[in-house]
Amino acid sequence: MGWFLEFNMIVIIIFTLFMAFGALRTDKVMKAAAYLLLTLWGVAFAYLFLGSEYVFAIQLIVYGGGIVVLFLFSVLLTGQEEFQMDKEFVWNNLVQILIALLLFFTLTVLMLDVFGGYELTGNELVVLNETQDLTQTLATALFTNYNYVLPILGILLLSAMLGSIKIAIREEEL
Amino acid sequence: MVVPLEYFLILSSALFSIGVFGVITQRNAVRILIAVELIINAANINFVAFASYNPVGDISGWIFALFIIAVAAGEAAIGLAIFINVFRNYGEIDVGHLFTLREV
Amino acid sequence: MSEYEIVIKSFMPIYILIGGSILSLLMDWLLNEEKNKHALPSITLLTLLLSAFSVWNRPDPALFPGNPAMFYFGSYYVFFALTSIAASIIVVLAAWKDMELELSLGVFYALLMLANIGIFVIGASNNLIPLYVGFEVLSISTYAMIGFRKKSRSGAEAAIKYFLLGALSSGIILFGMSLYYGATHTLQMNSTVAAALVSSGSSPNAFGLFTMAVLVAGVSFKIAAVPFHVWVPDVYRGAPLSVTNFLAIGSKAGGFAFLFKLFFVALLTIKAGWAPVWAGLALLTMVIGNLAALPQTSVTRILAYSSIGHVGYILIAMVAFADGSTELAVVGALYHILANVFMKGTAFVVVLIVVLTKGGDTLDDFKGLGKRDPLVAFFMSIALLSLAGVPPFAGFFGKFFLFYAAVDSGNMYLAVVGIIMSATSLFYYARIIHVMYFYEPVDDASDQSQPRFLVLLVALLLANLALSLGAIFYTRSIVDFATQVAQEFFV
Amino acid sequence: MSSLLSLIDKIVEGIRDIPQWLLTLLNRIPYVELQGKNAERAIVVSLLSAALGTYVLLNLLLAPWIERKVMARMMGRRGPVYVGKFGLLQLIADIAKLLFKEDTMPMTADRFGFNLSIYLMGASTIMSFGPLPWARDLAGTNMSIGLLYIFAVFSVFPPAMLLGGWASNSKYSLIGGFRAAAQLVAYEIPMMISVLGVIVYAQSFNLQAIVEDQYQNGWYIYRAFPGLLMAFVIFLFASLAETERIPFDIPEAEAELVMGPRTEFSGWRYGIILLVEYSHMFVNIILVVVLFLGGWDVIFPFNGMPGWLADLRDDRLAQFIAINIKIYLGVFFVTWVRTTFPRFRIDQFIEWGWKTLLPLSLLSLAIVGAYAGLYVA
Repeated sequence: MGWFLEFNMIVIIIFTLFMAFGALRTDKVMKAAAYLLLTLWGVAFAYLFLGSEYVFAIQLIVYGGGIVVLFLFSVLLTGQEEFQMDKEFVWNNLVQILIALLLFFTLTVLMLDVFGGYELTGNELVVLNETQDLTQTLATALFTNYNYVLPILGILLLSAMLGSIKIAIREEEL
Repeated sequence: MVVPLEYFLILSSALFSIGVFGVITQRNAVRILIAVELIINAANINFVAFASYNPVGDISGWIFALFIIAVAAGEAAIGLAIFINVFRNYGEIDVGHLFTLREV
Repeated sequence: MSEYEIVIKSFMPIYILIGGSILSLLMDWLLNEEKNKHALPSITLLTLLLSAFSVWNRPDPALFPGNPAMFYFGSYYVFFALTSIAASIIVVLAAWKDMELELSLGVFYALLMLANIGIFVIGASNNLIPLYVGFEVLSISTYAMIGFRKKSRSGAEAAIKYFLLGALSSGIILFGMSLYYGATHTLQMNSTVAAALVSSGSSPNAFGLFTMAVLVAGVSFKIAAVPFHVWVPDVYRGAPLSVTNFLAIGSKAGGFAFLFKLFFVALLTIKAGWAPVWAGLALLTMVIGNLAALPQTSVTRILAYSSIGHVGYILIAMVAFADGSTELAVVGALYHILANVFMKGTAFVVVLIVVLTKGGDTLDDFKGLGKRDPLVAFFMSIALLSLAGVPPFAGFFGKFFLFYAAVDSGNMYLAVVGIIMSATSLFYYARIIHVMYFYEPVDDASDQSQPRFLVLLVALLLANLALSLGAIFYTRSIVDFATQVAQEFFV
Repeated sequence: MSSLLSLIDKIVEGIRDIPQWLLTLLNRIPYVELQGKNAERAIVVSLLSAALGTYVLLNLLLAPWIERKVMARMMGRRGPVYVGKFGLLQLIADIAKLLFKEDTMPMTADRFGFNLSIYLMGASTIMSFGPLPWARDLAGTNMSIGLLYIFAVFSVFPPAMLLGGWASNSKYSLIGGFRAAAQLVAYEIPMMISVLGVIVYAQSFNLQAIVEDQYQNGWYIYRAFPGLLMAFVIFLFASLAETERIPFDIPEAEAELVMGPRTEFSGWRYGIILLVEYSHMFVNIILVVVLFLGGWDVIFPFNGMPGWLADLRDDRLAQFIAINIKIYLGVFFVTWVRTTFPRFRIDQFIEWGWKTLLPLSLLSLAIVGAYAGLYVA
């Protein structure tokens, strides 16, 4: 009965990959950001299929809502409309396409060789567990084992905030 | 009964390859950053998938995924600020056209 | 001591640095720029010294709570924390003059302190999550510092180049970490768990090789090993010189801390796989870095290429570590990283002095420095001789330990190539010295060098000499320390 | 031949598995609480949630009518009267008109972005109906991250607005899109932080669990005084700003920007935009009710409650009616605000969001945290 779920997953994979490729192929910068947004949504649905609702929500809020808006704003602020593209995309980039395909096949073969037919043995936690709230499990892990790492993430965001404000602001107006 | 792990691995390796392809073909800084985001997402899918299919029940991959999302946000913020500053100085953000420092 | 107290005391250096950065931001907001010009660097220096003091007074690292513990505040952490603080002190003293005309200077010093936190966290972490987050704290602060001088075109260009390559490399590192996680089922760094990457003995299987290759490629960007080194000269040239100094001494130490943690702890089980790769990269890096420095005319670019060459020397330690002589490798690597702080710190401070007085960093601007400013020229010569590895100075002992480790582990060819390349490097270092002493000044713009700089240079020379004296008289305790560090790797 | 037969077999088997698959999917995504693993139950539950979704959409026909009527009364007019009894069918007539209007798109518009922004907004709005609680155990889905999920699907609005504004290729749209995105981003953050106080008390993102806690221990608006009261006020303002209702309708200030980011949209696209705006407002009102005003709880718990009242509190129909009454009071309040206040100026408003509302929301979170700490100790 898993076939229909698998079919859905295939649809999501194809959608995500098409959107990812579109982000690199389109000629308008704004459209590239829009394709990126759709790719991120596809990835978020993959998280949902993996049973990780919380990561799904965070992916949509931070990536879909935050990073893409940053991209759109900076694209509009830098006033660039179109990429300078070469028309003969495929022929000019044949070597790069071959490299990417080689990378893809190597990676897929290796990963499927090592992880193929991986069965869920011990971890019933992650699969359709109806008695325990997975978000709660995640939160418990986050605030017991990783509680000293969270503040460091705060430091990182502080430094990113300081740096980006300092660099992006127009100082002559202050 | 659930989707096998293979699907996610194929998705992540394909996203990674597309990202690498983008980085080596593109010249525009925004587009390179988009390609880097694709690579980061590929890694993220791997983390979440390996955590969900972990035989010892270790879900730290999910936590790493959360951390990575936050770090990527910080990185994108500072990167786009740098792009805006480059645009103010040069009038474009095409990496292939920045030649000031290429003296030798 | 309660658990709570241990945590507080272990993290105290980081708390102090956060406090210092917030204080400097507040001062930036409250005081005027004239006062801040001197107040901010003083505050930063004070914070760094306090933090160094509390690094020294840390509680027993084995008591840190958590099962398994995320952090281990051991000797490795102490070494890199103190090294980064030393580097930051040099940078602060250089930036005191270099950055004084910038707006919102408080942000700069805050970023510098936050970058130190990144190195602290890398040194202490036992788990891939804090390791990666600490690494990103360091990187993000550095991106902002490079782009800090906003009106400068070259600064903006350096920032965008460094940022794009840094973001790419951190993405690639993440992908490698995810493969590692899939194979080992844990993010805890632990030298025994990577069984899924190994086929037989300690040689990796195909998947292990791929994981390793991805991680090697990602880290090579950060430490500027050769196929991935092209950004170094451009970024060093374009960034503000005090930030270049930080890149060459502080950020580099952080990168090596990351590299050693990743390969000596997490990937130790497949050392037979990565040892030859790093051997090849070390050879390439030494040769190309030193040869490419020969035709340069800008002193910053010469130093940038020489810094690539030094990365090659330090990478010898990776090979020696994998091939059995662990203590010697650790001695060589750590000693050379510390010596690098003093040697390259001096060299970049002198370049900064010349740029401030003459407005350029080409060899022409160095002409007649020996007559114009004999003291500064003297210090520069010492630093260059030390970089080249001439005996009485710290650089010599660093290289000596490294080459000795190479010979000891049966990699004679690395030592031979290293010695040949050190000899080659003498050419371009001697060229600078030659230009300084054997040419008349182009114009007679006599200048008074800043007394603050002179104090800094004297201190650096003393540190350099102290380090080499230490290598002669206290070899025993250095080796003991390295043994302690190496034992931490094998937990 | 045999391979073909096996393929057919597989397809037949697959078709037989559809109910089972539906059950799995329902279990995975929105219907975490579904207990009995039989297909009938799954179908019943999915029909029920479809019915709830339809109910929300029907309310979306009623709410604008009420708004127009109330607004007309406040302005001394009569409002819609001709179509249907009391003009009740006015909105249906409007929709019919919009649907049959000519479908136009500016020639220079970017087709992809123009359509995508509409689809994104519509999809995210429909998705957000899922976890809304209507009575005890009566919700489209009882997902564990309900609240976060609603924020997650709403987070697509800023990029969609910017994209739509850019794609229309008109300066009004572009400026409006900028303003809309800036406003949404500036008010999303105080909104989320003020919600954190509620999360601290409820210990869950699940909307049903949040209401259940209020049913047991009292509504959040008066607990942790004044922390959650502050959070309530902040959330109310922020959600008015989020939905671009009148005192905060800066992105579409008619006098300056014609219709803001939606200037170029017409016909069915404009219809969808209207629908999206109303449902965004509606969902936000429901969130206010659920998070602070007890949700489907009939009356806040107090000591010495008479028995009939306690029975009424447990009655699901009463709960359903109670939450509807609260929602329509909210609609009335929003209309009242709309007719009363003038519009803000964009820079003041954005500054107010970042510099006043954000620190206040942090303060409220601190107060709630202090209470929670005392409670634990």
